[in-house]
Amino acid sequence: MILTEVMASLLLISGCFFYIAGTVGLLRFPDVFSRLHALTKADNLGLFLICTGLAVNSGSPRITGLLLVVWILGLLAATVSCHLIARRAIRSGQAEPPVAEPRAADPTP
Amino acid sequence: MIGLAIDSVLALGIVWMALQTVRSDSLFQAMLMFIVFGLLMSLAWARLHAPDLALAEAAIGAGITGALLLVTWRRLQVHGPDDSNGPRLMTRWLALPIACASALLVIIIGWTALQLPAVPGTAGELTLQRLEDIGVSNPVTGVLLGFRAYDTLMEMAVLLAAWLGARAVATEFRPGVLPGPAHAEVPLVGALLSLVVPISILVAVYLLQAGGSAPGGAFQGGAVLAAGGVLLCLTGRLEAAAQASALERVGVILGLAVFSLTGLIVMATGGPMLALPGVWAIYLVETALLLSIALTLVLLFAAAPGLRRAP
Amino acid sequence: MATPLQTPLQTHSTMTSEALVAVIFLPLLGACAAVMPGRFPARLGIVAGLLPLPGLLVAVTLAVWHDGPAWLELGGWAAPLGIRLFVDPLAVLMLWMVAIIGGIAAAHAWFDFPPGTGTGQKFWPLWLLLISAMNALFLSADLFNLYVCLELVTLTAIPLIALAGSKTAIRASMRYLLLALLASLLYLLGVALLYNATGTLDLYLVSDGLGAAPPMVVTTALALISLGLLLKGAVFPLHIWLPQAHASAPGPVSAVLSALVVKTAIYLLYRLWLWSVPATVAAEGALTLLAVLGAGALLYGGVLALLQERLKLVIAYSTVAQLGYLLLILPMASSSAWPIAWQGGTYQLLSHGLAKAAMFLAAANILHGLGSDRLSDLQRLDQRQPLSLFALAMAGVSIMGLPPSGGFLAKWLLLEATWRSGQWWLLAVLVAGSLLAAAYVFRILAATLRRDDPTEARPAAETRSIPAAQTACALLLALLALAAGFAAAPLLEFIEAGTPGTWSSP
Amino acid sequence: MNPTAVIYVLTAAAIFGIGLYGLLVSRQILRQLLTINLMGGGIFLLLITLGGGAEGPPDPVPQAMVLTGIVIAVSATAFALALLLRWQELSGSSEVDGDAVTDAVTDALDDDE
Repeated sequence: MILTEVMASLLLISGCFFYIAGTVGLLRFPDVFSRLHALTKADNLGLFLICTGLAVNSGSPRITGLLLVVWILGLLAATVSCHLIARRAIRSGQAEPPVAEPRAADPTP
Repeated sequence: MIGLAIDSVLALGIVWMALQTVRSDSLFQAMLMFIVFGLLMSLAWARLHAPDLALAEAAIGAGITGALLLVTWRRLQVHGPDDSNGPRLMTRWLALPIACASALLVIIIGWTALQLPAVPGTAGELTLQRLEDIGVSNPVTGVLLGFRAYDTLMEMAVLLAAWLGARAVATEFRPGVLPGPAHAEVPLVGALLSLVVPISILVAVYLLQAGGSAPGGAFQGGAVLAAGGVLLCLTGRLEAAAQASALERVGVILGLAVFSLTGLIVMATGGPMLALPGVWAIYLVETALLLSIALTLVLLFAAAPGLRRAP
Repeated sequence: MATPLQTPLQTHSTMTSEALVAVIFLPLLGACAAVMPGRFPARLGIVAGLLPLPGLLVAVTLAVWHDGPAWLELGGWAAPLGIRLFVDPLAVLMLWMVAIIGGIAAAHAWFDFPPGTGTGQKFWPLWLLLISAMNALFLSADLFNLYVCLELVTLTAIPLIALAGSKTAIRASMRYLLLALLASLLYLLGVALLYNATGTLDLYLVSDGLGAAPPMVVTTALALISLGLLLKGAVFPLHIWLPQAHASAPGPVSAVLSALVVKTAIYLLYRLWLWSVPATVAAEGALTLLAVLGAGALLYGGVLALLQERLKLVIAYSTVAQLGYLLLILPMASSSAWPIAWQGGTYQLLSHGLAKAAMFLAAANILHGLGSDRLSDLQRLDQRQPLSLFALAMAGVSIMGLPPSGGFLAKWLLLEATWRSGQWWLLAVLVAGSLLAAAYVFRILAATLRRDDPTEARPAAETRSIPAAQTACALLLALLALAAGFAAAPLLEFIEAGTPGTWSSP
Repeated sequence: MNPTAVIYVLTAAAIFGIGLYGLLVSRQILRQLLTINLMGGGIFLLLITLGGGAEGPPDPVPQAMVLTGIVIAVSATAFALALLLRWQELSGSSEVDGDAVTDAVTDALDDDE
C-alpha cells in the first residue's frame, strides 16, 4: 500500500518536472522549432508519467485503460499539431531563428 | 490546506486570464487568453464538485466557442484589412470612470454574495428528494429533462434561433472561408481523422448514455460530436454548401420537434405537459437533442447554410 | 399587498391548459415546419402557427373572465420544483396583442417575404419563433425561464432587423445585440442572487423569501434585474439602441418591435415590482425613480421625435417617449387611485401597441411607394397614398390622445389617477408629453399635405404601387387603435379585475 | 462561509467586473464578445459557489441553469460572430466606429442611408 503510494508520488513529481521543463523550453528557446521540440517531447513524457502515476494510485484496470486512452490521444494530438505548426512555419518563411515575439507560431485555425 | 492553495492559484489564474483577455494589445492573444480562461474555468468546475459543468465548459465554453472565435478571426483577416491591433480602447477619459464603476460593482457583488445565508428548502434540495420520480440518478439530468424540461426545450429554440439568425445575415456565400484541402494533403492529418472522428462519435454516445447516472448528457455529447464535425470542416472533408439539404434541416429542428411533440402527445393522452413518460422517453429526447446540437454547432462553425462532402 | 399565492391551483379545465400550451407551441412547431424547404411547409407553418391563436385566446379569456387567474404546472411538478405558467388579465391582454399585431403584421409581411422562397425562407422561421417566444414570456412564472425567453426574443428579433440588409440596419443590430446581451447578463446576475436568497425561482414565490433575506442582497438583486430590464426595454437614458434598430428594420418587424418586443421588458418590470416584491420591500423610492425615468423618456423622446427628418425615426423616437407613460403609473401603486392608474397604464400598453404598429406599417408602405421616408419627400401624400396617410393620421390621433381613440381613454384615465392621487408633477409631465406628441404628429401630417414646391429640384420618384392588402393591414390596425376608444367598458372591467395588489382569492 | 467559497465568490465578482469594464471600453466587436463571455463566466461561477460547490456536490438547479446558460452563451456568440462578418463585409471594418454614446448622438443627427 505504502509502496504504491510512494511510487505514484514519484511518478507524479517527475511528470510535473518534465512539464515544467517543457514550459521553460517554450518560453526560453529561440525559435519555433526548438520550442516545438521542447513542448512535444517533454510534455508527452510528462503526460505519460502523470498518467502512469495516476494509474498506479488508482489500482483499477478500468481507470488504467482510460488513462492509456488519454495518453494516446494526447500523443496523437501533439504529434499532428506539432507537425502542422512546423509546416506552417516553414511555408511562411519563419525557419530562421530567432523570433522576437514569444508567440510567433500561428496555429492556423 | 493543499486544496485551499490549489483553489487560490486557480482563482488567481482565472482572474489573470480574464484581465489579459481585456488588456492584451493583440486580439489574437486576447482570444488565446480567453480559451485558456475557459480551460481554467473547467478546472474550477471540477474543484467545485460539478463535473457536468467541467465537461460542458471544456467542450462548449472553451472548445466550440474557441474554435468559433478563431475561425471568425481568420475570416475577418482573409476578407478585410487587419485592424485587430488597431485602437483598442475608447476615449481615455471615459475609461477611468468606467473602471471605477466596474470596481464598485465588483465590491457590491462580492459583499452581497458573501452576506447570503444558506436558505433551507431550496428548489435544489427538493430536486434531490424527488429524484426517484424522474427515474435517473444524475440530479442535473433530472432537472434538465425532468423538473425543468421546459427550460431545456426553450434553450433548443435559442440554439435554433442562433442558426436561423446566422443564416439570415450570411447573405453572401463566401467560398474559401474554411482552410480547405491544403491541410488534407498532410498524411498525418488523415490518420488522425480516421481515429479521432470515430472516437468522437463513441465518446458522444458514451456521454449520452452515461448522462442518466453519471456526469454527461446530450449537451456535452453533442459538443464532442460537433468537435468531430469541426475537424472534418477544418481538414476540408466537409465543404460549405449554398443551401441546407432537407436532411440537414430535419437534423437542425429534430431536437426541438421531438421534444415538443413528445410533450404534446403526453398531454393529449391525459398526462401533464412535458412530463416524459419513463426513462426511454428521456433517452429518445436526449438522442434527438444530441444530434441537433452537434449539427447546429458544426453549421454555425462553418458559417454556411449547409455542408456537403468534399469531392 | 396581497400576493396571488392564495388563489387555488388549477381551477381551470384541461381545455384551458391545452389552449395555453398551444398558444406557445403552435408557433414553435410552425417555425420548425417553416425551416423545411418548399412553399407548402412554410405556408402550413405560418397558417397553423398564427391563425388559431385568436380562437385559442377566446377560450383562455373566457376562462380567466369567469374563474380568475390560473396556474399550469408544466410536467406536473409544483413550484418551486418545476416551472409553471401563470395567466391573468394582464397576460391575456398581452397574448391578444401578440395574436392581433403579430397576425396582421404577418399578413403585411407575406408580400415582401413570400413564404418558402428567397428571403422568405429566412424570415418566417424567425418570425414564428419570435411570436412563440413572446407568448412564452408573457405566460412564464419562472425567473430563469424568463431569462431563456428573453434571450430567445432577442436572438429572433435582431436577425429580423438585420434582414433589412442595409449598413445602418446591420450596425443597429450589432449594437442592439451587444447591449441586449449585457442586459440579459445583468438580469441573470440578479436572478442568481435572488435564487440564493430565497431558494426559489418562481416569480410569485420569491416574495415569501424576500422579507427574510438581508436587505442589501434584495436591493442589489432587484437593482440588477431592473437595470437589465430597463436596458432591454429601452427606457431613457438606456434607449440609445432603439431608434436606429426600429427605424431600419423591415416594416412589419418595426411594427412588432415597437408594439410588442420592447414591452416584454416593461411587462417584466410590472411583474417584478407589482407582483414579486412585497409591499414592505418595495420602497416608494424605487417606484418613484422608475417614474422619473419614465418622465425623462416622455420628454426627451418627444423632443427628439420632433427633431427627426425621417418618418420612421420620428415613429421610433415616439416609441421611446410613449414607453414613459407605462412607468409613470408606478408611484401611484399605494394610492387610492391605483385601480384607475392601472387601467390607464394597461390601456396605454394596448392602444400604443395598436397605433404604433399601424404607424410603422403605414410608414413601410409609404417608404416602399415613394422610395424615401424623408419628411421633405412626403408632400402631396394625400394624393399619392391617401389610404396610408389616413392610417397614419388615425394612428396619430391615438398617439396624441385625442378622442375618441384608445389613446385618449388611456391618457384620460392617467390624468384622472394623477389628479386623484395628488401627484402634481406627474400631471405636468403627462400634459407636456401629450403636447409634444401632438407636435410631432402634426409635423408629419403637415409635411404630407404640403404642396408649395411644385418645381422642386428633386422630383418625387414615380410612385410604386402597394398591394391593396398591405394598405389594408395598416388601416385595420389604425381602426383597431381608434375602436379601442369605443366599447371599452368590458375591457376596462377585465383589466380592473387583474389590478395587482387588489384582488385576492375568490 | 468556508474559505474556498470565499475565494471563488470573489473570483466570480472580479471576472464579472473585468468583463464589464472590457465591454464598455473596448471598440473591437470580437473583444466585446470575449468580455461578454467573461461576464457570463463570472455569473456561472457565482451560481455554483453560492449553491454549495465548495463543500460538496452543488445544488442541481444552479448546475442546470449554468449548463443552459453555457449553451445560450455559445448560441449568442455564434450569431454575433455571423453578424460581425456581415458587418465587415458591408463596412470593411470590424469595429463599430466610435463609442456608443457618441454614436447615438451622431445617429440622431445623421439622416443618410
